[in-house]
Amino acid sequence: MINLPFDPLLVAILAPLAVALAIACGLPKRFSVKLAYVGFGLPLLLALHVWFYYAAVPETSGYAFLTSYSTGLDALGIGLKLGLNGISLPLFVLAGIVGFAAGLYAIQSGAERLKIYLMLLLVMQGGLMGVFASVDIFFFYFFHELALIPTFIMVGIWGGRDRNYAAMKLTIYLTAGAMLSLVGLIALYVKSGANSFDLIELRRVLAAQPLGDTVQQNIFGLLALGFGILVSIWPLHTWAPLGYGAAPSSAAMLHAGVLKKFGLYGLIQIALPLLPAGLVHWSHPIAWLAVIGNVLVIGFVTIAQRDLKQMVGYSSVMHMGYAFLGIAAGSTLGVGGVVLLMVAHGLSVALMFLLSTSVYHRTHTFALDEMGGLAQKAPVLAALFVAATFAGIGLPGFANFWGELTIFVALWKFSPLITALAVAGVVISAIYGLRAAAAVFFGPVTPEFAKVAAANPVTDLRWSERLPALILLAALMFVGFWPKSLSTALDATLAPASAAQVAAAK
Amino acid sequence: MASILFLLFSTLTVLCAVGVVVNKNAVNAAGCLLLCLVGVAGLFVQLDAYLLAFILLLVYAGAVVALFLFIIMLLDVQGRQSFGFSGITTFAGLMAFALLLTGLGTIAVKGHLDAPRLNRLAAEGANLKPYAQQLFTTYLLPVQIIGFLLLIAMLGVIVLSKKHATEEPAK
Amino acid sequence: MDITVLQNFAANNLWGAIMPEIMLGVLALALLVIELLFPKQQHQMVPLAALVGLLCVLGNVLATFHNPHVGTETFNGLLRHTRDGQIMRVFFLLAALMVCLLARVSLAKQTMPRVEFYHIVLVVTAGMMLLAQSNNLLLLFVALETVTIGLYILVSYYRNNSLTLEAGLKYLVMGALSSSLLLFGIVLLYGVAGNAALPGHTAQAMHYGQLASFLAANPHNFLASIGIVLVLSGVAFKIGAFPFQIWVPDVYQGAPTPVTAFLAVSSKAVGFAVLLSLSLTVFASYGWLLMPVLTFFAGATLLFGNIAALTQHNVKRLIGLSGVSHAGFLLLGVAAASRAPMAVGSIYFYLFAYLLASFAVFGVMTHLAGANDTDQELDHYAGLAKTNPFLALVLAVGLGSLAGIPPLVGFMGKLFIFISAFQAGLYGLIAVAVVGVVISIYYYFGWIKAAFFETWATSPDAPAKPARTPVDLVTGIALGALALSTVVLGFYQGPLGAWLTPR
Amino acid sequence: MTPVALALTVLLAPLGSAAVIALFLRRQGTLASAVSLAAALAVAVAGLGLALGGDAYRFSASAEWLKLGSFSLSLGFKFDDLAALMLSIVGIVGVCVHVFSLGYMHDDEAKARYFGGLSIFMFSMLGIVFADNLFMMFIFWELVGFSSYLLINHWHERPAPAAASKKAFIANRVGDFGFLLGIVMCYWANHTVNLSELDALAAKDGLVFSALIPLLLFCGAVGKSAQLPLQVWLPDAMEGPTPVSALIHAATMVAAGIYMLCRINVLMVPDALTVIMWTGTATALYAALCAIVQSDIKKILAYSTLSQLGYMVAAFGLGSLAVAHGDHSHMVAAGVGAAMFHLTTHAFFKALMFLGSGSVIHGCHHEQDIFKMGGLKTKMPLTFATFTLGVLAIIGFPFLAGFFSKDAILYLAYAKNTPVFALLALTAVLTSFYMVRLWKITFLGAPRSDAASHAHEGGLTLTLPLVVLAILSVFGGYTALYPKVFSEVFVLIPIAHGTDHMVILITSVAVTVIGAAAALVFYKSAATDSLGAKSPGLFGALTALQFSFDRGYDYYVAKVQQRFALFLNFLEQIFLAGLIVRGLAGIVGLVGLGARGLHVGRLNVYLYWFLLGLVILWIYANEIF
Amino acid sequence: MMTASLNEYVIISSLLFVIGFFGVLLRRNTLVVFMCLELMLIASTLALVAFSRFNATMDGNIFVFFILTVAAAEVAVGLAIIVALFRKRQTVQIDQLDSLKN
Repeated sequence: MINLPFDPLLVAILAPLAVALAIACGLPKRFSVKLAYVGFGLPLLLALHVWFYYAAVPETSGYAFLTSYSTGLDALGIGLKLGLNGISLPLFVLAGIVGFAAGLYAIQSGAERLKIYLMLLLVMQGGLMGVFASVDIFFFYFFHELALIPTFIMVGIWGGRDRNYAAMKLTIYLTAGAMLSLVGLIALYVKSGANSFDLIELRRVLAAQPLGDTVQQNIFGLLALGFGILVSIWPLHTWAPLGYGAAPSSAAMLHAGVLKKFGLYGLIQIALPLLPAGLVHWSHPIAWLAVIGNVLVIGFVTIAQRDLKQMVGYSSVMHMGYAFLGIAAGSTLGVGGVVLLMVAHGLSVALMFLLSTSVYHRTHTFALDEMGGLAQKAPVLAALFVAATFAGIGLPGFANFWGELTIFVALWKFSPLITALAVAGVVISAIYGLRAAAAVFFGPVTPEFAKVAAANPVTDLRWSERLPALILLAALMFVGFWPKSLSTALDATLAPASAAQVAAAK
Repeated sequence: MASILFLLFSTLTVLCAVGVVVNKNAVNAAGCLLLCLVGVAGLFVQLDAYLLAFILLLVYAGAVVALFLFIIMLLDVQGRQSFGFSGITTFAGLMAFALLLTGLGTIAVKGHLDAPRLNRLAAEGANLKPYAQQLFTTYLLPVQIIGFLLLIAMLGVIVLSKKHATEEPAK
Repeated sequence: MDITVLQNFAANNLWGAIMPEIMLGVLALALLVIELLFPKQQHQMVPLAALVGLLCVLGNVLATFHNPHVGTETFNGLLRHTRDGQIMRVFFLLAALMVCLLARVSLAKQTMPRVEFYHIVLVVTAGMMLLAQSNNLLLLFVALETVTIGLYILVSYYRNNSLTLEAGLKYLVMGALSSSLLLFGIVLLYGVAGNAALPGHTAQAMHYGQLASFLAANPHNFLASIGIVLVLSGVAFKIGAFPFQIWVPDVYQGAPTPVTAFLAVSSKAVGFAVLLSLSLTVFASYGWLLMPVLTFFAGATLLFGNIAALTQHNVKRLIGLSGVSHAGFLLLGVAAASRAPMAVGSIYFYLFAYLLASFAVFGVMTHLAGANDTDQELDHYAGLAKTNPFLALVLAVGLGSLAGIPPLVGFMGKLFIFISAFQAGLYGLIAVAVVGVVISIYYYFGWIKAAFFETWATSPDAPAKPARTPVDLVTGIALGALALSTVVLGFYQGPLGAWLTPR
Repeated sequence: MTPVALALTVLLAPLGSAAVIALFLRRQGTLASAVSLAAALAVAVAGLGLALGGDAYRFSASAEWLKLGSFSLSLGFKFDDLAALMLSIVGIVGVCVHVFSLGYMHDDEAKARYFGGLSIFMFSMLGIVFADNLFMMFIFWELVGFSSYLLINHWHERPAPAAASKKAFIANRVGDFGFLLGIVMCYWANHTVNLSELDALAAKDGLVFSALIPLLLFCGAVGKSAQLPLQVWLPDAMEGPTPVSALIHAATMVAAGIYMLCRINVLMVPDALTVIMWTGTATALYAALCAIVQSDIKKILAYSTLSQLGYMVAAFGLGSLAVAHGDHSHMVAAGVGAAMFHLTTHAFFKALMFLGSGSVIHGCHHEQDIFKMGGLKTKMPLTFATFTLGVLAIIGFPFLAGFFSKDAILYLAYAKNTPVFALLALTAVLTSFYMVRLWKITFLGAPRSDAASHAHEGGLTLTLPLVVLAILSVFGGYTALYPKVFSEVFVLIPIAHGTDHMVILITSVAVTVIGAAAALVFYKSAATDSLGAKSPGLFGALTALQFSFDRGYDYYVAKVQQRFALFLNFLEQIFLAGLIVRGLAGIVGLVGLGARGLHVGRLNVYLYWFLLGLVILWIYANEIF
Repeated sequence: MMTASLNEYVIISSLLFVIGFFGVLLRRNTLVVFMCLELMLIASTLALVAFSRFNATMDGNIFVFFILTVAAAEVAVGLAIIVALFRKRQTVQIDQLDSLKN
């Protein structure tokens, strides 16, 4: 059924928000939980629907499922315009999948004040769907913030150790990043002369009359800095491990998995096509920062971590370095690789956070030194964890591989030296990933863990934990085995734009 | 002649104003203010604003300064405390003095205005009629507003001063 | 004097044009009558009468929003009715409505007389409405003084509290000083504009239009520029622009909470209404002076307000200092207004957003205040989310909107100001504003943290908190409406969006 | 079935088996083993069908798998004789190992996981065999690494396998670092990494040559085929189940490096070949030296594998040979032929020996120390017989498989590079020395432990594969016996003629005899190492040599890498997150306190602020700035 | 007849204004501070009358009316506050009224 009787994108955004509203209005807990399944499930179904039919539906100005709604600011060029192109489609699907997994995990988590927890998570989910479905830059930003706020609150209320400091730091860093990128977007709005936040309109105006090089460089710099903070580019990353270390698992899954991709997505969808001269100017600083800072320095810092969740947090920072490298490379291949990596990393880091929490429930600690031999008691958990680890270190068969591979290939043309350094990071991630897996699961049972296990009998993964993990893993492997499921649309969107840029450069 | 009067009244005004500022005793300061007002009224007369001079004396000297004196007496403030300036306040005072004088100087030097001689202009303010006409035609609205202003001021003074039946007994 | 002159003036004094103000005046007087006529037990009628009356006036203004007076001058040029004026009327009426509502809650904890409070609030509101439509420096002064003197009284209203009286005295002395400055500025302007030796001199030197054309003819007159900066300093006191903001925390802390709200919202807004009309019309030709001054005001105010609020624990002082930073934001809009067509609309939008959010916060503060109105600490908010989730939610929405977090309306306000500032090319100020926003997150977040994150379980050694007032139905509805509109307007502006379109 | 369908069957059968086991048969070990075995049989049958089918079954086909811009990545088959040979080896050895595993792992708790791992390995290995481009090869390259990790780590509750698996994967990753860079570089240099297209480019001299490309690609082989300096993982990998060692760490996966080199032969340049040659030679010699001092039966075989892999790499590195053909001579990729030939025979006899050792270990109740064995000749006669054939094959006993393939390599070395020839000959001496040592100590003499005295022959599943492999070890050296379908490869094998032939023959026999005789004489069937007893200095030196790399790496990991990581972590936590971020926040906080402190509460101070404001405004009005 | 020029009035008025301001800054007695504020207002009225006279318009003179009224109201309210405060604190020295701070 290609044509639904409603706008799938709008419903995917509104469904979770509506459920959140219903819960906020005092729905009893029993119904709240049931309705929450709908709130998380519907976006996933709709995301799969649009994914399936993406190629079949007619496109308008490069977007499928394009619709627009007025919110009263038409005269200012602001309106809720929804649509998907090859770049946003994978991320929209990603948001649906990770959201569903995080939601399932949260529903079964038995967190204190579950209703509020679910409500916040649903708001986040609605925002996430909105971020990637928005064609209007304003709403793109708006939905990001909508999704961001529950993160702060969830860290603040349900967070682990250091939650106060973490929540505060997270908030300030991310606000700073968001403000900077907002200023960059406004600069685009004003300087382009389009006086519109509609991306299609901006593209049209800027294609006819590109901005001057200096202006492009300045705006790109602003956007790169702002988005860079949001994506945790070194050295502005310190919020990430701290925040993820403290965040409750579902929030960490959604934030690290999906919301963090906002910055990269913004760079790809907005900055690259509209500000090509800016990229040329900034690509080398960005690439060096990413490869030395994110990949190598943070890679080694990750090796030094003795805390599982910190390690996952740092590894996520490290992987963002590859994404920046792909953006710096700038070609269709590099940028497409970044999108693939974003999807892959989103799935795998969400899986990793989920499993880390499951590990914690069994070991009652995150300290790697106090764990060991868990695989004997929880083989399924071990298998999934090892799979997630290998996904994270870029094993073929998992989606991450395609992202990293394409980025490396693209990067060589940009700079072989940087490529060599970046590929060295692959070794680093194997070192810390396998070390952690071995420390948690393999070898004999440590005395500390034996004590914990004696006090709390260790069971293998329950189905409530297993199902979301399997969904994420299945998605990882689906894309891993069949990258074309995403890359075809991506290529169709990116290649013409890239060709146009090349033509313009000549 | 007129310039002598101007000199006289302006000197009186300025000296008494200085007196207000430097007098340690509040009663004396109020006295200085009174004299200062007389000087200003004299200047008003020089400017042919007889009505305003009269009202100034009536309202200010008759009401405001009296009120001040009344309150000073009521509160029985020991106005004889020394200024007791410490180093920093003296410095700040001197700085302020210098800055204010600079400001005054610039106004005197750069703010020069060419104006015709007084005697070549009709002294409109000398008569009562234009005041009445203006107040009751052009400026009727402000007059109404002033009425409300006085009303709320009155209410305010009552609220702030009157002891209420509901109020708890004073400690 | 022949009668036709009087008739002409009478024809010009179109009292119908200021119907809402007159209604307010009458309402204020009626309150006094009610107090005289009815026995003491029924004095709770007074606030109700004030509220209903205000609603009627509001209805009247809204019903006659596009009346024929809009766009014309009345009272011989003393007033000029514009669409902006109408907007500000609505604004002040809404604010007065909320102040009266909060006063009901707050006065219940005091042993003060009631009726005078409402009376003064109504008169002051009328004064503000006139001030926003003022077209003459004389009327400006008179209306401003009405407002100011009313506020002196209101600030020191809880006279049982020596801190409140201290605040009143401080406000009075500084207010009087700033009035003097403003007045001297007006006098200087009047003096030069009427000077026959200068080109373009005018007989009606206090009239905005005439003064504007005189200033346009003399773009570098020294005395005029001194007059302008003195007038600006007087206005800067009202809006709390650096360095005339120093009174803000002390007075806000000392004043009764509803009055603090009144100061924070209405008094500040009236300052901006005046500043806008002056800077865009009268002083427009003195851009060489205005732009640097406004830029300085905006930048310094933004930074100082945010930085000083950073470590503040008393919520009244905190909201005061945060209000200073909001003034800085609005000043940024004013600075942009001469070059960016949408800035004026942005400022009004921001003011409304600020009104909604501020009153939401002040509403919560009023309910949390004890009998000692000046003692409101952040610690008192601990566990609010548990004991009173409704107030906590309203507080969170209000603070979030003040902080400028989407999807709340405060964000939209900030966005529009940013866009305007960008259009005007005020890049340096935008940078300052961004820094300010980031700093502000810290203290707003700290407040929300106090209410939500800390001490869900009440610890026995926590310091005693003043008893919280339960929320009654009317106030509850009002606060709920504030929070709801703060949220909804954040993403759906609907017809209100048209306000922002360049005109 | 069409060739493509057949090839797909071969490739996907083990994948399907692995998926079925992972999803449904985690607890049904027996069923899982049956499924896995069925898949292996399918691979063998279909694979041999393909391989023996001749020219009709030589094809290439590909499907686009990813396209972004001008970059396109395909999964495809390039099935030529080389691939057919490799496929046959994998198929045959795979089946043997599967069958052997049925018996060997019969009582294992996690049998399903084990057989699932074997299936994944088969899938990955076949992917490498079929791959028609380097990216695809890289993909399966990584996957074999992963399956190797899984299988080494089979007994994960013991610390040693956990550590060994990690080490193996990371060492491979280091090699893959270069491999991937090489592929990427090749892609941008030639705009294709398709093997057939590279061949075509080479045919019309369109190839861009650079020593860096083959060297980087060779890094992959260094990792996977455990060449110096990345050889450290292979001995440790013996912590895995013995059949795994036979299949992965002897016959197939480690040989993939050689196979890959042969696939990219067209990219080679002389400089690169020189490096490859010396690397192989050094590895061969080093491993042989290390093998002498081992006491663990599997470790000896592991070092022997290393040494033989070094042989193959050296053979490849020796490169092409000018062959007189009538009155003109032309270049023949003799290195490829020699390496592949040795790869083939080695696969058979080394798998045989590993499985034999598995049989021994199984018989001796998981005792692996040869000095605690002895006397197994009588206890396990079939194992003894087959193992003996294997030993004879590897030491180059005339007319057994190893004899021919080793001769080919020695001849090539003799023809191309005398020092290498000398070193390889020395290695051959050492090989026959340590193999005979192993053979004698294990099987001859009297049992030296309870385990050995109670040793017994395993069931049919354990012995049948031994017999099959023994037969192949005997006859695997006769190229004439092979079907013609592999002729593309076998035609490349260098064959000595005339005097050269005699020199090689004599050398070959001499080295075998010298080594074997020395070992027979030197070692007694005793519980202690004769070398250690008689010449502790030499023994110590060789042991130190064995551990030198491990020590170096351990030092690097513990003292350099970890300290560097801790240092960076210190900077991160204390300097960046602490001093800078918190410090900045602290400074802002202090400024905030200062600004707050400005509200002193005294009216007369506040009034000065108004003066300040006026001064500022006055400055603006006077246009002072 | 010699008469004073406009500038002289302006200067006298400014001087008065400055003296008043200086007094406000300097004095600690609230009542005297108030008197100084009155001085400033009077300075404005003086300038206003002078301008009105020299500009030959009535607006300035009219304005004086309003200023005087406002000043009276301001004084009344101010003194009421001072009296109320004195009852609570027994002082009118502004440097002792610093309970609201920080």
